[in-house]
Amino acid sequence: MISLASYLVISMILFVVGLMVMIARKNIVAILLGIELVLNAAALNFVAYSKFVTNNLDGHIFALFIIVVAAAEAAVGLAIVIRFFQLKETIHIDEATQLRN
Amino acid sequence: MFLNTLFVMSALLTVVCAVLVLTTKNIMHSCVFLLGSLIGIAGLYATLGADFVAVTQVMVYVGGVVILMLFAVMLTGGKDFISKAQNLMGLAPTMGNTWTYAVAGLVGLVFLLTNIQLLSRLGTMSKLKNDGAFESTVNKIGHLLVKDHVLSFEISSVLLLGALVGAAIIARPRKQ
Amino acid sequence: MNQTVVSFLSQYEFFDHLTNIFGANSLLLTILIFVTFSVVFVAVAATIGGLGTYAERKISADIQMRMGPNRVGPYGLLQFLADGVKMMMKEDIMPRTADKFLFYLAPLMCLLGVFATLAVLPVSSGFTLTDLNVGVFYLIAISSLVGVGVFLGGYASNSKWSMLGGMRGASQIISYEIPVTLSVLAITLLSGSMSFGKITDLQAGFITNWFIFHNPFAFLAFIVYFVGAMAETNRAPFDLPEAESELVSGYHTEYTGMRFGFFALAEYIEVFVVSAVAAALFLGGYNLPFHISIDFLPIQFVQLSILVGKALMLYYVVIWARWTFPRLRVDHLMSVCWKYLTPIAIFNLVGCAVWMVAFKGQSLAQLIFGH
Amino acid sequence: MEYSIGNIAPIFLCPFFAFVINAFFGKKLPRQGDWLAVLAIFISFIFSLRIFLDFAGSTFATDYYIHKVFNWFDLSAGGQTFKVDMGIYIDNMGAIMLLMVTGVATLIHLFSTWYMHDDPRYGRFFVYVSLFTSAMLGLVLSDNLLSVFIFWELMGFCSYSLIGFYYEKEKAGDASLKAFMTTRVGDVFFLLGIVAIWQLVGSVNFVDIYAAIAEGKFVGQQVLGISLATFAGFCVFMGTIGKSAQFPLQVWLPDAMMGPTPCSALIHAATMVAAGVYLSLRTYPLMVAGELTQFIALIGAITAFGAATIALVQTDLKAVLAFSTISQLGYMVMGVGVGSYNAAFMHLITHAVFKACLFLSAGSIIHSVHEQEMPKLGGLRKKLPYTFIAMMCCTLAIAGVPFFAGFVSKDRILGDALFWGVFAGQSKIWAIVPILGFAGAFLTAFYMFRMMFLTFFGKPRDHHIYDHCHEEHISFNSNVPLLILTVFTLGFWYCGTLTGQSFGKVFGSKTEWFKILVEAPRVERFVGRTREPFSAVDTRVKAELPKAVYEHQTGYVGPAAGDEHGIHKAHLIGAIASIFIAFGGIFLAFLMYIKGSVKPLADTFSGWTTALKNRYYFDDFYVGVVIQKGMIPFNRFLAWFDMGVYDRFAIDGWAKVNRVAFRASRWFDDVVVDAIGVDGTGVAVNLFNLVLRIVQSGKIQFYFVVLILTLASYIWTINL
Repeated sequence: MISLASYLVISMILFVVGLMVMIARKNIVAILLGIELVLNAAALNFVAYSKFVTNNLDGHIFALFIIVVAAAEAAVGLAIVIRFFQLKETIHIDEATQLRN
Repeated sequence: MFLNTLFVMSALLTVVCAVLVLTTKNIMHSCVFLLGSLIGIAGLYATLGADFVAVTQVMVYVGGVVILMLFAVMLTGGKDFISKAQNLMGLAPTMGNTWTYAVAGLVGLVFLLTNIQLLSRLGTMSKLKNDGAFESTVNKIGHLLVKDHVLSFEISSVLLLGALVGAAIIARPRKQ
Repeated sequence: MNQTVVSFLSQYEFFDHLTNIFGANSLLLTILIFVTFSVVFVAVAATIGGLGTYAERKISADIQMRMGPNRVGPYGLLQFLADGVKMMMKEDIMPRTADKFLFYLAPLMCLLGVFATLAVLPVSSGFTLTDLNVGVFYLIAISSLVGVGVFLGGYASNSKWSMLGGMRGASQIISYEIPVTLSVLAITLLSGSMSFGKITDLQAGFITNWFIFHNPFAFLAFIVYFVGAMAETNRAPFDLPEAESELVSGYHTEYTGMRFGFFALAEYIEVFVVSAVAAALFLGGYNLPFHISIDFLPIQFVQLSILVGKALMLYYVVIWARWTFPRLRVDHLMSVCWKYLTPIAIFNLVGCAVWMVAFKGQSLAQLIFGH
Repeated sequence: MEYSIGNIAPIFLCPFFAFVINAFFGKKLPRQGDWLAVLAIFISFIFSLRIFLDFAGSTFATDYYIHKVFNWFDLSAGGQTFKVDMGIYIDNMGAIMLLMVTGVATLIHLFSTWYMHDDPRYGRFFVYVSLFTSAMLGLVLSDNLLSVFIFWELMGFCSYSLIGFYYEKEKAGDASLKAFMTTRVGDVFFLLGIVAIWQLVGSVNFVDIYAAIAEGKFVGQQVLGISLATFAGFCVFMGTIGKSAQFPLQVWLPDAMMGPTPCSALIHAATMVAAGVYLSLRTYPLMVAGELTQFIALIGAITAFGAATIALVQTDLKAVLAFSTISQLGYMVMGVGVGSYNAAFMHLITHAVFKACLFLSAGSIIHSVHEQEMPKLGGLRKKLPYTFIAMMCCTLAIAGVPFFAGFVSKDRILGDALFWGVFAGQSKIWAIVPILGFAGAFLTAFYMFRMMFLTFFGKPRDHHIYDHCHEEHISFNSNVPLLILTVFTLGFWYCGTLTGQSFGKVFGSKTEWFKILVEAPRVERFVGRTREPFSAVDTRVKAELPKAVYEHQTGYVGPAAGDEHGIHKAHLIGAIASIFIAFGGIFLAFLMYIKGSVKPLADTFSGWTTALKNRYYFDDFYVGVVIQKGMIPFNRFLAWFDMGVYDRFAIDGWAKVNRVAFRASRWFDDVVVDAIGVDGTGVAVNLFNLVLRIVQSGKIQFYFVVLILTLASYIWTINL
């Protein structure tokens, strides 16, 4: 039951679901949720490969870095969302069509 | 047996919660389901023997998701999404409509097929190399972080600092 | 695998009888033992939490020179049971505009966060459910679920007081996690491990071996940890999320009956847990001041009572602080965290690291009295 | 003694850094940073003293000079060389000049701390003075005309700011503007001269100019029909005229007395105005090559006499000193003209000392009584005894009384002028120069003693002012500087004798150092001399150089050194005449202003007196004729030309041409460019837009979908 393929399938489902969240949702915060899912799918892949293929802990390190990057991404992303909300008073993604103002 | 049970539970939690993130209409519910999904992933890490990563996952994402929820509430207002019944065609800010879901489903399908196409070749690879007893990864990860991966470790610290400062600058209200 | 209660019990003779009954290496036996102990733990913890409400009222009465509860049972000791029965009997009201799903989920999440910490709580050398090698880390991580519960409770009620309380709770808990984690990290640095068992074992022996007396930084770290933990558990003087004079009752304003009881219970158990953790990390844990074979089963109960005793003493301090100090203002709360506790915690961490390098890990007492 | 840049640069840099620090942080420093300025200039003085002692004290040969060069910028390209060097050039004259400037400036700084201490802009005064001093020192150290010009202009700016220091007074503002604009006339010529020299020599370095003169490069070169040497020398000398307030550009200096008195002492008596003379001394070979000596002598003589006459009728204490400054500068220029190089420079030094002292004394008086109109003063001798001693000695010096420095230097100039004008066999008409010189000397003695008598002797004429005056006490910053300067008004410091002539030696022959050290540059020894890099230490070994020989020299360093007899005769006559003239002037002043037995001659020469009081109508002439009748009509003409001719025909006519061209081009624009080019492009863009608008929606999720699909198709492609 516990095999590389099972983890990869879970990771794949997570990834595709995250993708669909990013495409289907119109709320920027929801899109950030999707990004988290996608990043976690990747991290899960790394750890799974680390366990089943490479047999060292580099995958774990990579997963940790993905968590770090996700944190940084969320911080900057949310800051941008705040600015966007201050300007447009909405966080509907379709309002974000202009590069300035 | 124990590990298998844990794996099944975690996998189910992960996948079901992820799908619920996609389908639920309330952004707050989405956040909660995301939390569930991420904790499920932590469980999957645990089944992979990655104890440190698993706990880090919980540690970071529980706080992170709370922040996301906070923002979701602050920026969209909670009340609208409780009192108004959502129909799938409605253009409420949190949701897409049928059209977007259709596109998303299509794209997801395409990508799913692509992934399956890729994964179908992995049959030869999926051999469990490390089937030994569970051993702590904390010390090893610590050593790796300050020896082999010290550069990326430092860079990630700079990245975090940059993100922190950048976020503070971006989010600062500007006087017009 | 980690040291668990199962592997501890397996050294005794009666375990052989059990294996004879269930078959060797039986998963069923393992699960049975775990479940038994978990239930006992939860029950005991719930009792302690319930008694906490009694203690709170009794101590506050003492401080305010009143009698306190004294009708139900001897010295009013069964008051909490009466309260519990009352809560269960009460009508479970939910506001019409509340978010039903989250409204149900929130108190459970609080309880989940608290009870999950019991899994690694080092009550004794043998009875600890499991001695994870990332135990400390796990405890900190999982206990932040309480923050989620608090926030969701505030949000789901769809009431402005609840919302404000929830917001405050979320920001407060997340903020105070940082100095607490950094202080605990200092202990991790001193012990070289994140396992509660190992940390406690390192403090075996006389009182000078306790980590709180290991070096001045560790002492400061204990204070930072204790203050931060009080804030994390929303105890006075940091009880902004449930400040009754400002927010009616904060995030659980709209909760009644047993759901309110869950919130209250979670809070009281959490106070006990953080006190126990403080005792385990800084105050020597379950160690007796002299060496004794832990194989003798009753010793486990002695150890258990030592840890619980230490924890209860800290518990008393927490209640004492509540009835002594005035509540902080919101901005003061944040500045205490970010401008004082966090820098001090970072300073402690660096100081501990320097200490470890400079004195080769010897404690203050070792430096003074020799080995 | 080896000199590196570290020994020399502080002379210039110390006051400069004091300026920078005081300019930015002066208000925050204790006492507004005056101590910094004083300290800086004192350090400069120490360094200068060291250089002077090395030059004068038998360490160097008499013709030794320090010349260090660095490349300022190098624009050489192709075959063209265009390198501009900057550097330091110190010879005997420069060393003496440095000592004089730093010494006098130190004392004046010290005096200023007393004189200016109630001023609301106390700190700013020291900022300007520090900048000025550093610029002056930079000028003295400069090895080329360009950097001389830079520092020259910097001093002009400082002078402008200091004259207008009390800018609340309208007169002060006007005076500063006047000084600035008048000297600008000379400076323009000076710049022209620099350019003229540059285009011939390819360098404006003094050494290169000397070498070029020695090599005869100037011979036969013509510009605008006149000799290039004459042109360049004239232009450079015009700079001197402007800066040293010579006829006809002398009008600014009396007005410059609006500035604070210490700055008058420093700038408008001792140093800056002397810089003009210093420049003409530096370029003396050029003046000789350009045959300008007679012109220069005439200008000097006219200035010396004319200014002296104007000084007769001035009633303002500082105005008398101002005109006497112009007059004395005239003597120096006359000395340059008649070839009395050594004496002219000596007069520069002695004049700097006693004129600084005079101005400081005047400052002391003004500060004590708050009055500078002489008719209101009188009898101050008892109230201000130390000032009186200082001023008396200086007056004796300037009047040319034997044993004082002024006598030595002025008598030598006059003796040389007498020889030059009468005995040297020139046209007799040049006898006008010595005649004007001696007449000026007589007048100098007269008006200076008139000033002394009116100020210090007799009965106090205004008791209110007199009673208000405080008793003077010795104080390190009020009258000690005066007394120090007074010591140096004695003649024996500068020559071997008390009188300056070959008789009356007191200290033996070895002190005749000035004559030995200072001589007109012998241009031929500069030929082929290589430059030293800036950082290098002087490589010439001491032993190789001949030492300065301090023994009695009868040989005269002056014009036509061959005619010993004529020179001796001229000097003997000159000396006797000088003594008589000086005492005559003093006696006349005594009769007029102490005894009262001779009435002032104002009524006799009433017309002339009026002219004198109006300063020979120079200001009126410049304003009424040159500006009103000359410049403004000329400007009007230019304006008319601009509007009427240039505008109307050139510009408007060009506009008409343009209009025709414009019509043609508009047709082209409308039909070809607009219709086909622009609109066609627009249509094309529109068409393209229709496609692009769908893709470029600005909706990020659309982009994302495209991205994902592209990625998927890529994976499919590489996998299948």
